[in-house]
Amino acid sequence: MTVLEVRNLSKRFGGVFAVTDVHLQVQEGELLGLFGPNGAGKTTLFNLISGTLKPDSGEIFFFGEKITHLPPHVRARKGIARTFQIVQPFGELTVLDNVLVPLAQQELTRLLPLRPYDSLARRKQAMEILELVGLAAWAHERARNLPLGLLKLLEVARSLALQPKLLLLDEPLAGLHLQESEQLLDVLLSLRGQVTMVLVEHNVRMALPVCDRAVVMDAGRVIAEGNPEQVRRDPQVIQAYLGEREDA
Amino acid sequence: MRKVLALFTLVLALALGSLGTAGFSQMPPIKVGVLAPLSGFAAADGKSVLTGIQIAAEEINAKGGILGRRVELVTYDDQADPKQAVSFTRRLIELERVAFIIGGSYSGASLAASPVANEAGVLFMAAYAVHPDITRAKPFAFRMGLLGPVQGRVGAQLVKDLKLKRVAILTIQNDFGRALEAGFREHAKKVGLEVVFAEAYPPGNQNFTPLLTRLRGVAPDAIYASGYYAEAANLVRQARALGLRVPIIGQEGYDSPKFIELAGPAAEGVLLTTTLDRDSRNPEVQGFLKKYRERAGIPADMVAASGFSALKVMALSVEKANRLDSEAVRWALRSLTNLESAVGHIYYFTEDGDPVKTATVQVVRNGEFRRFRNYTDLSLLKP
Amino acid sequence: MDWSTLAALTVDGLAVGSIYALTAFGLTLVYGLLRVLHVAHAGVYAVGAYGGWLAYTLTGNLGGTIVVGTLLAVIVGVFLEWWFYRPLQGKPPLVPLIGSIGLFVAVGDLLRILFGPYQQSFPVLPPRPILSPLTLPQVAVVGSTVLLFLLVYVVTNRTALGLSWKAIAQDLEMAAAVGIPLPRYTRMAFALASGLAGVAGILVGAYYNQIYPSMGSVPAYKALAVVVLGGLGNPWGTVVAGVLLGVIESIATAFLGNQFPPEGVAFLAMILVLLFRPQGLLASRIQG
Amino acid sequence: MLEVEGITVYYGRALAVDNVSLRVAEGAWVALLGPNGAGKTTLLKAILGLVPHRGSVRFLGEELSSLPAWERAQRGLGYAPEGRRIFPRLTVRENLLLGGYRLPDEEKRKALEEVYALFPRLAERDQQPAGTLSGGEQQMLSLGRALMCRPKLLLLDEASLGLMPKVVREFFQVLSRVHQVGLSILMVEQNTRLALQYAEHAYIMEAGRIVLAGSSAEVARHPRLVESYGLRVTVE
Amino acid sequence: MYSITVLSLLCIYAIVAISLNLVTGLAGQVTLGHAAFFGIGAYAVGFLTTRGLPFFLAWPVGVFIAAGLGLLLGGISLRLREDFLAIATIGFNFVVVAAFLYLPYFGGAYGISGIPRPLGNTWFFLLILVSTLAVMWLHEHVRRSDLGLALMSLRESELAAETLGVDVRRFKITAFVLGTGIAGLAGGLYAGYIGVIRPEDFGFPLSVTFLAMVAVGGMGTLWGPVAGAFLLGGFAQAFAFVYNYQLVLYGLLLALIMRYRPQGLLGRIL
Repeated sequence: MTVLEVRNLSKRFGGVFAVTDVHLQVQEGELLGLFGPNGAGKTTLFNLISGTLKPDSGEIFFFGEKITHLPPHVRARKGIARTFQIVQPFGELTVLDNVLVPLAQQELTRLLPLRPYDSLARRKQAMEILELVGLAAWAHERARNLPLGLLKLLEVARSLALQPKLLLLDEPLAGLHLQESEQLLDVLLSLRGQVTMVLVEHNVRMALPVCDRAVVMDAGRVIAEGNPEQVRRDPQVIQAYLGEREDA
Repeated sequence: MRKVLALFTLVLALALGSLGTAGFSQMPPIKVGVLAPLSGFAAADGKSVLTGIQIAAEEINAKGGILGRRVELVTYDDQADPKQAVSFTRRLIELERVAFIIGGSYSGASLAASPVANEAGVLFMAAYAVHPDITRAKPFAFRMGLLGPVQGRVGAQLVKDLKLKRVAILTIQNDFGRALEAGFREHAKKVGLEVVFAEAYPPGNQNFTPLLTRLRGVAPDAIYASGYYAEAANLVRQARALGLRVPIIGQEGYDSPKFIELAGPAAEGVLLTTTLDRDSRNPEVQGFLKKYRERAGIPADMVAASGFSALKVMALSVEKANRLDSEAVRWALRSLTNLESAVGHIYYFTEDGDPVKTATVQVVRNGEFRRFRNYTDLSLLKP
Repeated sequence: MDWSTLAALTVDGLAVGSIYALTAFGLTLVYGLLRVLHVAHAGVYAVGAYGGWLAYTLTGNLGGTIVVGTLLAVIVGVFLEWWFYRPLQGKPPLVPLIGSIGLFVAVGDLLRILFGPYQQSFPVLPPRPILSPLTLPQVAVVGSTVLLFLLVYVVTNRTALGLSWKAIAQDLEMAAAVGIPLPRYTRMAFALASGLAGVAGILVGAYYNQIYPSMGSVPAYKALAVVVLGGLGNPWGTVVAGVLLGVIESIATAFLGNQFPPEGVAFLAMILVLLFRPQGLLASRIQG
Repeated sequence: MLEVEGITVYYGRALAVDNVSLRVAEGAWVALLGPNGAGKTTLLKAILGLVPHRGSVRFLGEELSSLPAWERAQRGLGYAPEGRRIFPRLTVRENLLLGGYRLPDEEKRKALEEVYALFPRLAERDQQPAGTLSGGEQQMLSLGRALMCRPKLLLLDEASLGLMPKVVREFFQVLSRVHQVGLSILMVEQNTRLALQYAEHAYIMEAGRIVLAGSSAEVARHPRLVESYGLRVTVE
Repeated sequence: MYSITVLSLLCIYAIVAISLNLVTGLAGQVTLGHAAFFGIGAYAVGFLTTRGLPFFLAWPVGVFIAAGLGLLLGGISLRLREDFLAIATIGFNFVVVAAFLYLPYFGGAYGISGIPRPLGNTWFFLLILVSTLAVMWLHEHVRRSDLGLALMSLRESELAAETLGVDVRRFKITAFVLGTGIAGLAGGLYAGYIGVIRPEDFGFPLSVTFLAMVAVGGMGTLWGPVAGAFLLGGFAQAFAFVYNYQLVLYGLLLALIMRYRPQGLLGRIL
């Protein structure tokens, strides 16, 4: 079943195309890697899918439903969760409360959601998620006091709390040390099969092998698509990463 | 920072908690509460009124005080703010146990203070605030100044007596201006004046040229313009600069030597209805004018004279009642008749506590306020 | 209404607008560089007026009046930058804003304590007609404003200092990376802003022949409106907005009077501008 | 000429650059390579004093680490940042003049002529607001601005990003010309091939640390280079 | 009675400061026009009670109108951020005060005087006290509820909040409606307390005072705004003995606290 389908999607910033005529399909249960050098348009694509940006043209379907013009919070409630390349923690809130925000979404549709946000059941649910990503020990720390590696885990934990059908991960490994990266990857792998994921990552070496399928973008376009090993040896991909050769 | 907070709380607690106990000598002084806007936008009038009251207190003490006791002023700065006025009134009554209160502030603050004093049965004398409600239906609240509407009527009568007909009104957009305008219009109708132009301007306004330019277009015989001396100075300066030569009639808001200083030559010939008659032969007035100049270094204004008179009248009433009991003093005050004060001849106080008193029209001549004429017609002056 | 009346009103509006422009220019300059709303600027304006008045009453010298007033304003302004605004860089904008309002209150009240609460006359510019409908104060105010802004124009558009200010306003980090010493230059911006405010204070005092401790109150918020109308942080937009506001106020008051609440209408206009043209009414045509 | 010792940068609690040391010899061209998020940009900013950091930055024998950014720039560090960061509402000329901020007027005029000689396109757009230039022109302006102060060392961050291949090549050629005149260069570059072709030395950064250093030829041959991007060297 | 008088006012201030904290402290929307809503509540009570309506009927009307206009300002806030929002709210304050002054029936420059006090002094004080406690309780209840969590999340990061299913627009408006409604409630009490209201009593300077209370006390907490309200509201009473220097000290206090303790006396944020 197709979870997400993107058709002819384009977005310009002041005349410069950030995303050009992109087609993309994500199948249920898969872990799709989205790669490409700096400035390829991956984050822009994510912003378009999660709704924080509006496309200039093209369409987005989620489980066959057209969501191109829905606001971000509605998409989130439909099951599209995302993390951010530059982490966006609720800094003054505790780690636990960070996770409780998405858990409250059911209540938040009421006119005045005045029930306590940290009901026992919900705390339990949140703690389970924190256990899952390995943040349980930090539950009562203010988010701004966490190191980057843990904040990235927190982003994942928060997204999971939405019980998403599609999880968009924007460079979760960027800026992390090897050990932190491995920890995070382990978490993501443990979710495999339960959640459909799209992973944008610069760290091709670590991320590519774990993907079911990979898409490579360069300069706003999709330039390659296939299984990891194909992509990894694709000369066009290597060229995109290392830059053009003088003699080319 | 927490220490600062703690210290502050302590200060506040002391102020709130320590109910002042006064009895320490055989003849304790009589405490008189004074509320005046000593800081903020009305600070100039606050300073004047306080100086006036201080002169009155010195004068009284020099003559042996009230009932043989010294007068001691307890002054609080209400910043012309009703909120502060309410708290300070209570404080004067309860903590300071003052015998009575002189309200030296504007209408807003006085309106908030007078019900509090009235409720507590403490006499409250508004020195110059014009709002009718300050005294209305409050047996313990009195006023020294002319009511706004009365003064407005006097203004209209003056226009009539100058044999002018077409008059333009410029009103300051606050209770003071509105009260004057109401009185003026009422009496103007009665005596057959024609109001050919009416506009309001916000307090603190400095540029009158646009309004005056249009006013000039209707060619009135006179301009009745309310306001305080700071606005008034600009108003007459700009009117004269625009070539408007018709009489300008102001009121007690103009009554300050500062008006003449600020307006300069343009002040010449401006008429104003007020209560401080500089040419009065009454020693009370002349004595005050002299003392004020000595003390403050500048000539007195109506506000200072009102404060001065307010305390003098209160002192007189206490002496007459021969005790400090508010009820008794109130009746003594009500029974005062034909009293010479620094701000006019007071015929009597009405049931509401407002004075029925003479109004004077002053004119600026050679850089000084001079008497133009006095109004003593009771039908005009009764509230 | 005839043409000569309209001309008279325009001249009057130009004089008032000039003063708005002089005061608001500094506010917008400071906002552009430090992103703070410098409400205490109106206090600096009052300090300038008092400095000038003091010099005038002591010496009776017109030149000295302007020099002393301006200098005093500059000293106060630069002190505030050094002591208050610079250390608070990077804090939420609310923090310097609240503190700035506190400073404004304190400065005004300090003037009252030092010089008394009364209006003081400042008879430097007697309202003599020069050439109908022009009067001496109008000519003096508009003239000195034009002169000052010519000077400011030269500084901002012909000197490295002005260029550096623009660079700092557009990209603080890059400005530092090309070697512009930020603290020194923002301090100089404060000096210029405060100097202009000081002159504005003196001109207002002379124009209306009165100065008083709370004279900054009206400019304090009016300048905010001017700054927004001109496009927050856009100096020349602010100048145009200030002058325009003066002229419109003058003509509108003459024709419509105060039947409508003038401030209410002005601020309603400001909200609409913010909602639909947050870059300011004039932002597209006038480059900062 | 530039010796960086033990630079460590934290963003809040996040460690972005971890105890990095590198050196740029007089007249050298050094490339700083590695995947995104490795901390290259942060390292450049630390050298310039644009982010608070620990460790020492010695330039021409002088310790800069306690100086604010503008004073470091005045010591002769030219900087063309990532994303160009030209002043968009200023004209081309004004942008360049700001670059030559610390020079006396005479020198400044000369430097301007030199930059215009180097980039004739910029000379044509002298009075145009910089925001209206094309991407390639903006990059030239950014470089030109950095050259205006007659720097002894040029710090370049992702200069070829988002440019068309032809423009990228032109850009490197211009760079090589100014390098030959005696300018030292430290560049962060994603176009690894070109960078290694032009630079003499290279450092590879990963996750805030230097993982490989050497001459460009060595680095280019080293499998770690391609691997650092997670790719595999293909046999061609 | 003096203590009760002062405490009544301080409690009313505390209610306003807490209500402002809901908007600015919890939801992060800086507003400098809060006095307008305080004034709306006061004018509703003043207008209706002087025409014979009992206080306890007029009071909720004021709350309702204030909240309704809060809805409008909330709508405006969706389009504006930071400094622009703050300036727009200043404008809003001026517009409302102008409306008090110019609309007929509101007494114009006279304002409304002789507003009856609904209860005896002591009972009225108790009403104020109970209201204060109720609003404090409400503040804490909101802070600990889903609503509070949503408000804090949008304060911390609008971007993250909306991608986690928080309808940022709706909750911004909710914050404004709640905050302005409570300000209206305080205004109603104030009208009964003071007995006389005039347009200029609810001007921009009062808005500044309210925001200063929240900032000086410490944003986002309960006790911060309360402490700020007591400190700034009680300042004139506590320093009455140096009346000539009271105002300059007040101004300096604001500046010094912001300069040397920008997070406020009891605040932790920043």
